[in-house]
Amino acid sequence: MSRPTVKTDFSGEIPKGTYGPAMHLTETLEGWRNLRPVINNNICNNCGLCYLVCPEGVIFDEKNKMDIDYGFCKGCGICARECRKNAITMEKGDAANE
Amino acid sequence: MLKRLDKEEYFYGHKGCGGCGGSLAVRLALKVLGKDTFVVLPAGCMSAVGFVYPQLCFGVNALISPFASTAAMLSGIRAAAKSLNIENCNVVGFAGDGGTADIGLQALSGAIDRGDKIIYICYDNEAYMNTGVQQSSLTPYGARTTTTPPGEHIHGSINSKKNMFEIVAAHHIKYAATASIGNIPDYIKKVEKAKNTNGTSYIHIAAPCPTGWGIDSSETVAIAREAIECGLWYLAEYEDGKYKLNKDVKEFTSIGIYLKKQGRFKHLTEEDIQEIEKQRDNQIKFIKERYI
Amino acid sequence: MSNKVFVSGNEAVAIGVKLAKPKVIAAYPITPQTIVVERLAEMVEKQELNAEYMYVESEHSALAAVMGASVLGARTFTATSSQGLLYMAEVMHYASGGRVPLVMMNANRALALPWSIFGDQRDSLSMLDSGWIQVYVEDAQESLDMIIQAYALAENKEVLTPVMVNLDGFVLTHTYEAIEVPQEEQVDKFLTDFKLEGKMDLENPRNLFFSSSPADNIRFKVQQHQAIVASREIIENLDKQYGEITGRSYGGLVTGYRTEDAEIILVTLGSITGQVRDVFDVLRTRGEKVGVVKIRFMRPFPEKEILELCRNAAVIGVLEKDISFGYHGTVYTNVADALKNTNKRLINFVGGLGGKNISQKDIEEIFSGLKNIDKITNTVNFIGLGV
Amino acid sequence: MTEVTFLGRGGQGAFTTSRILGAAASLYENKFALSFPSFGPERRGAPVFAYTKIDTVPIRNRSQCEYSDYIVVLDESLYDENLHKKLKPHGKIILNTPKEKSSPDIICFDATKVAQEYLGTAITNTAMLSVLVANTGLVSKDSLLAAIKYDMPLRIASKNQKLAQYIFTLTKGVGL
Repeated sequence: MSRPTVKTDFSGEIPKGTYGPAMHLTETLEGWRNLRPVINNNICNNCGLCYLVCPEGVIFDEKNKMDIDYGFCKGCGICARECRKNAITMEKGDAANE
Repeated sequence: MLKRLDKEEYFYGHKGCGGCGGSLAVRLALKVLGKDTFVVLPAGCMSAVGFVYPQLCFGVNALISPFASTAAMLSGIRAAAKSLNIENCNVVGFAGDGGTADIGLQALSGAIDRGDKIIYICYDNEAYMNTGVQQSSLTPYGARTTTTPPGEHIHGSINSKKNMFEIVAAHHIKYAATASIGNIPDYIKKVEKAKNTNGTSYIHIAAPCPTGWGIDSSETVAIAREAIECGLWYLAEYEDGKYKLNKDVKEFTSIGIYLKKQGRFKHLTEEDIQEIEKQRDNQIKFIKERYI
Repeated sequence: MSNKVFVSGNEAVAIGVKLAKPKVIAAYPITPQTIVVERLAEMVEKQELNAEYMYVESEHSALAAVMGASVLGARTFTATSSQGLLYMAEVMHYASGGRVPLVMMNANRALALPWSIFGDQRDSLSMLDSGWIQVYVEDAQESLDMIIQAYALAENKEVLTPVMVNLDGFVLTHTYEAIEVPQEEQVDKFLTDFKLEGKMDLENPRNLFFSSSPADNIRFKVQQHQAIVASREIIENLDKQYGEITGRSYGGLVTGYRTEDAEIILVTLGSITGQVRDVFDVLRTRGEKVGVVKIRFMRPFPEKEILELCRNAAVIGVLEKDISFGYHGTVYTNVADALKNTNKRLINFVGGLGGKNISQKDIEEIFSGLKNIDKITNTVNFIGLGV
Repeated sequence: MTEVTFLGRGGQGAFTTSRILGAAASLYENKFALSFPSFGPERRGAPVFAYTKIDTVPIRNRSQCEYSDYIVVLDESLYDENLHKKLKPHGKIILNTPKEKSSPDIICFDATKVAQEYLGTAITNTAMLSVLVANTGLVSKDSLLAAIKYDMPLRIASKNQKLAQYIFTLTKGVGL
């Protein structure tokens, strides 16, 4: 399941009037994050609750395995808080799950 | 439930605070409504975080309306869709509590009166959060906002929440409901109903704001759930002229514990909490007499 | 084939709107505009006009509704007046900034307080900076013709700016006269179907009316300014094209009357112009070299044209139905700027406020003021105070 | 330019009459006309002035009529000596009254009676307009009849046309 991606070819032009294209992303938001959610796929039962509760929509099911778009994850921690299996932990440092 | 949702994300890359309840409400509704949707957002958190050119975060047609004009623009879009034979589309608005219960109420009333086929979703975070937490008419009693600063003389907001659900139902609207991000399956069902309503529909969703409420960003969904459990929020519907309480909570959890988890209520005294309990009991009595 | 009808200015507007075939009409009633929307509602009921007619709860909502409809690709119409126009103020800036090609009729009427339903031009002139193109018409025929031209202008790709057509309240909106109604084919030839490139589209979704950073914001504002500047030429061209098709054109931004050799010129706005021409014709028979400049567009402002029309005159008066309290009439301020590099004598006459009739005698007194300008010390001179 | 003032009460059709006269002149004859009410809120029963200006050249002066060539008074209770001051030299007042004329610049006609007979109601506007037209020749009879048909709803137009025609037979030759 693909997530929207950043337009790398954006020229910086402005349209005539405030008529913009839909889903036009020019920057990611990983810099907002202090902690990053890490899914333990051994515990995860793919119930999809984390996908439902994520305000950013960055959690998704990739071939029956939950995955996270870290480009746009702000690390709010709702997924970890709500996971009934405690399969998600909030971890420090961005090297943990690259 | 999961299968009924559109797999695409239609609200993505927005600059809402981490753990924002409002953005979750918007995201989920759009996953119910799907790609053939026109969205109107007034000035407020969701427009401020979703539309800063060049970062445009809606995957469907969307625009920002003047603050007071959510419902009027929705109506205009629906009228145009009708006259241009653009059938099978959803026209949905997402406005905050201030944008709905204060400045946007006139336009909302007009749209319901016309019976326009639009969906109006109020994401209620109980204050003007986008401008830095000022009181709205949906700010609960006792809450600290920057315009209801608690002190020795006044303990936060002295107003109670306007009952938007009742106000809207009094128009004999086709479909109205209260919802909460603390109960997502219920919310999804209600958005589906709204989608299939042939006339105006209104959903009032409790959507906590971690920043304004003074809670951890991970607690948004949990605190919304707790509000239902302690009886300060309720899930109900108004359909075919009848009220229905969706969840009759038999025994309430502690209001004191719910309130004290939130920075905005930290200052409340025991008497204040008792007053809020009293208000809850009156509200529940009113609902039960009327809805069940 | 001639198609003459005897109608009021309001009805002429409604007929013009009908010929432009809008898809969505939203309006809130306010005297003296109401008849326009009443007639349109009747046309919709009789199915002479295939449009959605929305009754709305306020002018603010009326303009917001037609904005929403417009960006979905529907031609729209709304009308207002006075307090209603001011209630729309927020949405007016919104629409021009969003480059939404709306057409709105405004019945010029005084602003409260004191309460008054009678005509003056303080309402629209106080909205001069809202980014709309503003045109002022003189009679019912021009009202109809300008509504149709306004659509072509607003929707022109280079312009993409809302247009407000102003009619003097009562004096024009409620006065009946014979007008020629253009044939549908003539209008269809002049006015093409509504097309908006950036419109919302299910196949190609859009995000509209967004916010921008300060760095980008000024670029949008420059565009907006340039579009209205560019509209000057387009206004002239459209007027000519309209003339070729219907036989009626109005001179574009501004029209001069007996200005060629005029030593004294009075600049006017709106329906008072005809009466000034009448008085000045009489003065001409007495050998007075007088002329009239009728401003049609306040935005874009015809500065070059005014300079050109006034080139032989030594004394220029501006007669207007508004006042920017503490300074001049707004029209005067604009005219004075257009003539700033000349050594002409300028003077401002303000009359007709709150609906006060401007009489033949008032205009004769204005002339005598212009003739004896050395005796007048004030820049702003209120007329009609004596009676 | 000829200026006519119609004076009636709200609901008596003074403005309709001014419009019919204007339409008769500008749609059915080679003339120009402006018709307009006294501006302001419309209130049933209140005195209403309506005006018609007629000329052979386009009328550019849209200001209110200060002095009239004719003042047509639809309702006798609205007659007032001061109306004479609003007449141009040689102007006339045309008054709906069963009484005889009291002044050389008044033409009297009992329109109420005729209106009752032809329309079944005391709406005197068409009758008084017809008296004006028949006496002054401001427009032709045919133009007047055409304008009545143009302005009035179908169901009352023909009754009013018959009434107008009758008045022409009555007042023809009265002259001014």
